[in-house]
Amino acid sequence: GCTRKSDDAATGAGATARKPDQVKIALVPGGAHPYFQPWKATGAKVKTDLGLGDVTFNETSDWDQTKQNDVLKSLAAQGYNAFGVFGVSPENINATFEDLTRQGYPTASLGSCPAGDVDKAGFCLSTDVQQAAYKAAQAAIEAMGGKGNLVHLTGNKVDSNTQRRIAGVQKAVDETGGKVELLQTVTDVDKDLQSAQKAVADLLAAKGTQTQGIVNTAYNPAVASADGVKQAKLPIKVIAIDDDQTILAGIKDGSVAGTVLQNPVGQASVGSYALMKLAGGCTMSKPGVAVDSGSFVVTKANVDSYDAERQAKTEDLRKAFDSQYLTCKN
Amino acid sequence: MSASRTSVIAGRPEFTLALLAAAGFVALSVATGGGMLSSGTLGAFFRFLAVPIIIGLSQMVVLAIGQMNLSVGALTGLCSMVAAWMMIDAGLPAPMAVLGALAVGGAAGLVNGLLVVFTRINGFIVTLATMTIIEGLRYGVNGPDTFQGYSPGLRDIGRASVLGLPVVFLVALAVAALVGVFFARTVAGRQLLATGGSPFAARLSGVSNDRSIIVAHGLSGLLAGVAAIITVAASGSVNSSIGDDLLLPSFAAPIIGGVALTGGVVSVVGTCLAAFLVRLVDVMQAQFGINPRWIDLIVGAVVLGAVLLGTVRQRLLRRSS
Amino acid sequence: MLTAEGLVKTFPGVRALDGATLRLTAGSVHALLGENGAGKSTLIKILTGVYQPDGGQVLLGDTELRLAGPLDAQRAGIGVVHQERNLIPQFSIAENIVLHHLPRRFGLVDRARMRAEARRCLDLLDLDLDPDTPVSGLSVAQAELVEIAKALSIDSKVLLLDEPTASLTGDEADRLYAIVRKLRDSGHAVVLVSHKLEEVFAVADTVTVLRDGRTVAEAEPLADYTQDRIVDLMVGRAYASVRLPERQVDPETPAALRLREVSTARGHRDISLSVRPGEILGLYGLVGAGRSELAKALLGLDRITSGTVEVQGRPVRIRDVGEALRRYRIGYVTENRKEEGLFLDQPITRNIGVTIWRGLARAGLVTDRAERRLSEEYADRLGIRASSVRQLAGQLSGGNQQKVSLAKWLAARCEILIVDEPTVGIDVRTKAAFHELIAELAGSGLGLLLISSDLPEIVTLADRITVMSDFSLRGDLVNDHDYARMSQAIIRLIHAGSG
Amino acid sequence: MSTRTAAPPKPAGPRIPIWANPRLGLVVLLIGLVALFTTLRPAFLDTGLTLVPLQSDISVYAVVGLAQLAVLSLGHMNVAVGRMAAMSAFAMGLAYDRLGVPLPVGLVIGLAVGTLLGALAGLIISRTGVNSFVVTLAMDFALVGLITILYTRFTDGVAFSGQPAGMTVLRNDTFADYCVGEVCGPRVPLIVPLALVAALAVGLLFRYTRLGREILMTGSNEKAAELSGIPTKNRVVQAHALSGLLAGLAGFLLAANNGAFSAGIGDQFLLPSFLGPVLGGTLLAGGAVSILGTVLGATLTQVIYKGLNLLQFQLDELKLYIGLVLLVALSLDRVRHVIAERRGARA
Ligand SMILES: Nc1ncnc2c1ncn2[C@@H]1O[C@H](COP(=O)(O)OP(=O)(O)OP(=O)(O)O)[C@@H](O)[C@H]1O
Ligand SMILES: Nc1ncnc2c1ncn2[C@@H]1O[C@H](COP(=O)(O)OP(=O)(O)OP(=O)(O)O)[C@@H](O)[C@H]1O
Ligand SMILES: [Mg+2]
Ligand SMILES: [Mg+2]
Repeated sequence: GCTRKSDDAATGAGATARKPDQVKIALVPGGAHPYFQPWKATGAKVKTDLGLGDVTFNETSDWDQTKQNDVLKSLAAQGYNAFGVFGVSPENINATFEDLTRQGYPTASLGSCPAGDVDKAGFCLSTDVQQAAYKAAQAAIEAMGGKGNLVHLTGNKVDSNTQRRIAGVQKAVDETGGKVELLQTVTDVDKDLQSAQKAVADLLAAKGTQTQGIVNTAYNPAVASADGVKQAKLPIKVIAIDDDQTILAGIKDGSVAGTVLQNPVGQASVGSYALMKLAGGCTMSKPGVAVDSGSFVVTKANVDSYDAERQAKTEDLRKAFDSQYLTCKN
Repeated sequence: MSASRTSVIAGRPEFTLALLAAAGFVALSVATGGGMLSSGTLGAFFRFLAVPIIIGLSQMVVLAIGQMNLSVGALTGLCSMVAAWMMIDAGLPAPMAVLGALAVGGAAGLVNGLLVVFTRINGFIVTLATMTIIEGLRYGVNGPDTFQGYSPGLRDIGRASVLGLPVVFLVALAVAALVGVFFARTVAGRQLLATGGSPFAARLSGVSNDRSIIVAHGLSGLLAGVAAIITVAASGSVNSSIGDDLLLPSFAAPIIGGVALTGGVVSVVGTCLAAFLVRLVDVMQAQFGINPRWIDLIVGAVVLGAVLLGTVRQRLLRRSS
Repeated sequence: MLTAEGLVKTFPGVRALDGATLRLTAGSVHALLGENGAGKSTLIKILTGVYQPDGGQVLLGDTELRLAGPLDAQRAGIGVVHQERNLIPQFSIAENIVLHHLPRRFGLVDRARMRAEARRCLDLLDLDLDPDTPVSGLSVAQAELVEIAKALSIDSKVLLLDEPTASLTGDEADRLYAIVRKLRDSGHAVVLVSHKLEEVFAVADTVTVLRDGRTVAEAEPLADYTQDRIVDLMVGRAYASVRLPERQVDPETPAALRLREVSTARGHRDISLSVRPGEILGLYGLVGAGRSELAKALLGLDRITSGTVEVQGRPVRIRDVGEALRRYRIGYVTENRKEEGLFLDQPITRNIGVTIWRGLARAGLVTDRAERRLSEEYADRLGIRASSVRQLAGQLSGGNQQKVSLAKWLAARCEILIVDEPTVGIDVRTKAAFHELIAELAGSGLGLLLISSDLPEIVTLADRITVMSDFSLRGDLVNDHDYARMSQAIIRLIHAGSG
Repeated sequence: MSTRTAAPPKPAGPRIPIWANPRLGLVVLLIGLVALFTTLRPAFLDTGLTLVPLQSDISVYAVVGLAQLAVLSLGHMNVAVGRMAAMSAFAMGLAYDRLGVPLPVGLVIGLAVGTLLGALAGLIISRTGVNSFVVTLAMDFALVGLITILYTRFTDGVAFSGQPAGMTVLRNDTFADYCVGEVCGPRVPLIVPLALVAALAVGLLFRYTRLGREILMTGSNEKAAELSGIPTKNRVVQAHALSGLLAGLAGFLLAANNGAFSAGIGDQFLLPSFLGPVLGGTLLAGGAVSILGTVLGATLTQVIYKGLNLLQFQLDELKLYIGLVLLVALSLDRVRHVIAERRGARA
């Protein structure tokens, strides 16, 4: 007979300890998106700070899981041996992590956790999207004065992160005990800016006068609704997402009531740090643990000072990894 | 005489479309309790109708010679990004940016046409390849970031209205009229249609099919440039995702409007009416808060229905004659 | 006035013209004759700038003409009607006529002038057509005349007509030739290409004969020649006209195919006819009489509304061609071989094998070998001239294409064969060979329904003749092969019907 | 008969020189690119990281190409390939997740769904006579909506969590993992044979069966096909059904590769579906297909993609080069064609 080779050879294969200068980290976002841009600079910075072999940033996967898998394998073939990945499709990404792990590469799920309760990456360091959406909705409700109608604009409906965001917003609305009504959740408006703009214009035309607040949990609708509300001169409070220039400008000129920031810098720097440790022989005390990288509500009041808070959070995260999540022999 | 003329008009596909459009508009107005007729809604309706019209025409020009242009959407994005880049990063005045967008669009279209002529590869395939290239260029202009806050003058024009109708929509209508005149009355336009109708016969009548192909693709690119300018003016912010949702609508408008894929037939009015219809569906979605995916389903079903209806209509016409 | 000297033109694998020469004089009709593939159309296309010659020159008067494209020829005053129809179907008659020089005003097409010019050209031909009608609605004959109007619209001094009457009725052809004479009398030089030698002798003054791309008779007065002499020149040797074998059909044999009072959705009324095995029934009628439509209705492509069709004595209902072929062994050789008969981009093997793959299959698989063996057998039997059976059908000459289009039905062992206008556009020699073949098929027991608008052909081949006009049968005749008598009887039947 | 005796033994027509074979051109181009990429990045020949995944990708996209080829044979297009794949994958996921059926059963169910969708498209096209592009485009619209609606309804999200036994094995293993005694198989992923079987079956169909040949004849000249006794409407339906079937298979292979039956399957199928066949020499006009060419075309695109990936281009450059290389590959074929024609003319 035919026998199947046992798997044990593979699983333990690459678990050799690497010195920092042998560690080559690849940070791979799901595709081109402004949210990931800080990863690039942060990667370059940690490379020198930690004395890593290399850190690269590769956004060529074009929001396609198959292509992302290809990119990852190409990077591995290039000699990259630790991976921080934003999975294009949270449902499929575990399989990818498994592949990488099997070949002995430490992996981190950065910016987004795999769908479901299982995480095959070493750890997940990401915004708790449900929490962030919850906070954003709360901020919107507060800006609205605690009552009125809220609209939620978000991305691809068939994406588990979107589902979590919808749940987060719903939770905040439910907590008002009926004072705030979720008028509408508009999904699938993040694909491109133009359709977001069109959707916002139509929405404002149809329901602008009944709406008191708009909460965005995706980039393109955030840009579009900030602009759309300003143009329509409606007294609607807009909560945006992230700290893209256009959005910060909106906060400063008052067209945006606030934004919920995530912590891409923290994800890239702490993620790289932890990957380096894992490559050096440390293990996760709880493999697949999900760590919240933090989310921060920014309004006009703290628009100039929020970064300090975020840096503090990042520092806390690093300490938490050292003390809590990582188990190192020496 | 007049009776036969009315029956001729009633037999045209544009007539059916016009009826449908009017009926849809009235129905939506009633269903929204007149909300549809408020100036804000009407303004948004027509402002975002401008690009679908132009992009539909851009595809129609190439369909006229029996080819397709898959790069229209990406090209619109590239032209938008170039225009915004010229104003923001290069500090050029808005009129220069407008010319720049048109030039890029026209040039890219000409390249498409030249490639088709010189390689003799099907236009579908050529534009498939150039689409990829244009997508790369579009991203290259500003990475994933958004351009915002360019020329207030241009943006004012984008937002302005005349007699309750957005200026950009009027521009789109004017361009549509020009395209109509081009096909109906200019020698180049007629030659283009001749090429589409029967390339061999056209050649024997001294029409250069190669020139028709280049003109059609060039014009298609130029119209993509016009769509880009409208986008830049009307939307106030652009990034490398612009154009991604334009490819399918670019086909939907002319095809629903009665343009044959085999070439030789165009219908500017039909294309505009079809864009109007699709836009009605958009607005219906916003008014009633329908999941956009249902809209896709409905649009798909409606087109299939129109296809079937068209066949039935033709069959009836044939039977009656 | 117009002279072409030593023209050479090579296509991939074929030398279409090999030093051909043509000399035209004003005020005369010049016949250009030759077998299929002799290079007539190629010569005409060089004279009109469609092809560029590989050698030789074209002179107008004493100056050499450079014809880089069709427009150059038009500027030089050369008008042409090509063998293939060349109109833009979506355009109006007027626009088609003036397409190469659309009148402009302020940069835009001047519709009024366009219409006026078209009207003028149509008037030259006494054509009463509305210039605004789209050409897609025209009959073949009308389209042909519009093409002539188009050729005249450039003030041409030279008019080249490539088989203009191939799809016209006798009346229509007569009208056309009246116009040709008128043009000649007004000083035009007219070139006429045709395989219908009777017509050529009736209208032409001089003749040039092409054989294998070479001129074998140059601008000779036609009066010096007989038809046989011309055919000898075309064929390249003394040509003995064939004698068809004698056939006898027992009138007692039961019919293989019988129609009883058949009416169709197309408008046929009460058609009754029968074909016995081994018999050729000629179905004569003018173009548009409804014969092809009847054949197609028989094959299930159109609905039969009443009456019965019987095959081998049993009433049948045929739903499609496949059923007609496999169940009832009826085949139909179409009149329109390029569009309906052949797969031009496929090899001969596929074109012949298409009807019998079911039979060739071994364990469900059809091999090229089996198909090739069979194709070679039929290529040999029908005398198909090709470099090999793997040659593409589109590369064959007209006559050989027609043979391929017939071969697939023979391969399928049809017992009843409907042959529709089998020799349209086919040269004399091939035509004779075809007649021989058809007679031989009947001799071997096939029942043949021969649809033809070619009176001599019907009289030569048919055992009985039935005449159709306007979707109804006008009468039956037993053919005694006496041309004068038969043709008169047939014409009388047609006129009796319509009068 | 006079003609029979008159037929002279004609010299054989112009033989196609071996270099003019389009498939050979592709092979040469492929070898050239592989050599180029290997020189620039020796990692290109890394078995585990490059070659094994490359084979999996080629398998998926070759089948995607075949799905398009099935209707290109008619001169039609199937713009809804991706969405048909997604619907099949949905059906498979549903069967595995809810019914817990074994791997092959779910596969069959999914393929059946794909086949039905294709047949539906074919039916509409053949009954209305409307251009296939229009019909499948509309179908694509309708399906894209339907898929989202179905996934949200049946999965609380986006993907099925349940997976059949053997799915992981199919994804991870190569034949090298299976040994008879000391002898192990080659480093070929397990899904490759599935694609190979599909390619062979399609090749067999178009070359040796009546059905396939009749589809090609319908593509070559529909009118003549009908008048030769071919039930052309059925053939149109069958070719589209085959397209749907192969799209379904491609959906399955991609799900196996990616590790889940999710809504995003097939999103990116459209362009590669044309590239494979067209690079391989299948015309959009119908009447002729090249299966080997399609596989080579798919291989070429994946090699280009892989190589450019290894060279670590930025997104903009990557797209630029992919487009340019494709244009060059297409034009080279054209140049070859022109040269072949010239030679033929002289011969
Ligand atoms: N475009 C072409 N490409 C290749 N071969 C061609 C082409 N046109 C004509 N030929 C070949 O050139 C030869 C001459 O063709 P041509 O059409 O001039 O013949 P013809 O005398 O007009 O015949 P017919 O009486 O059948 O119309 C034929 O062998 C034909 O197959
Ligand atoms: N493609 C077509 N489109 C429209 N009408 C047609 C077409 N073909 C034939 N007809 C019309 O159908 C009628 C019958 O034509 P049919 O071809 O059966 O005549 P026929 O007797 O076979 O003559 P022919 O010698 O032309 O084959 C005619 O009035 C003709 O004008
Ligand atoms: Mg000819
Ligand atoms: Mg007929």
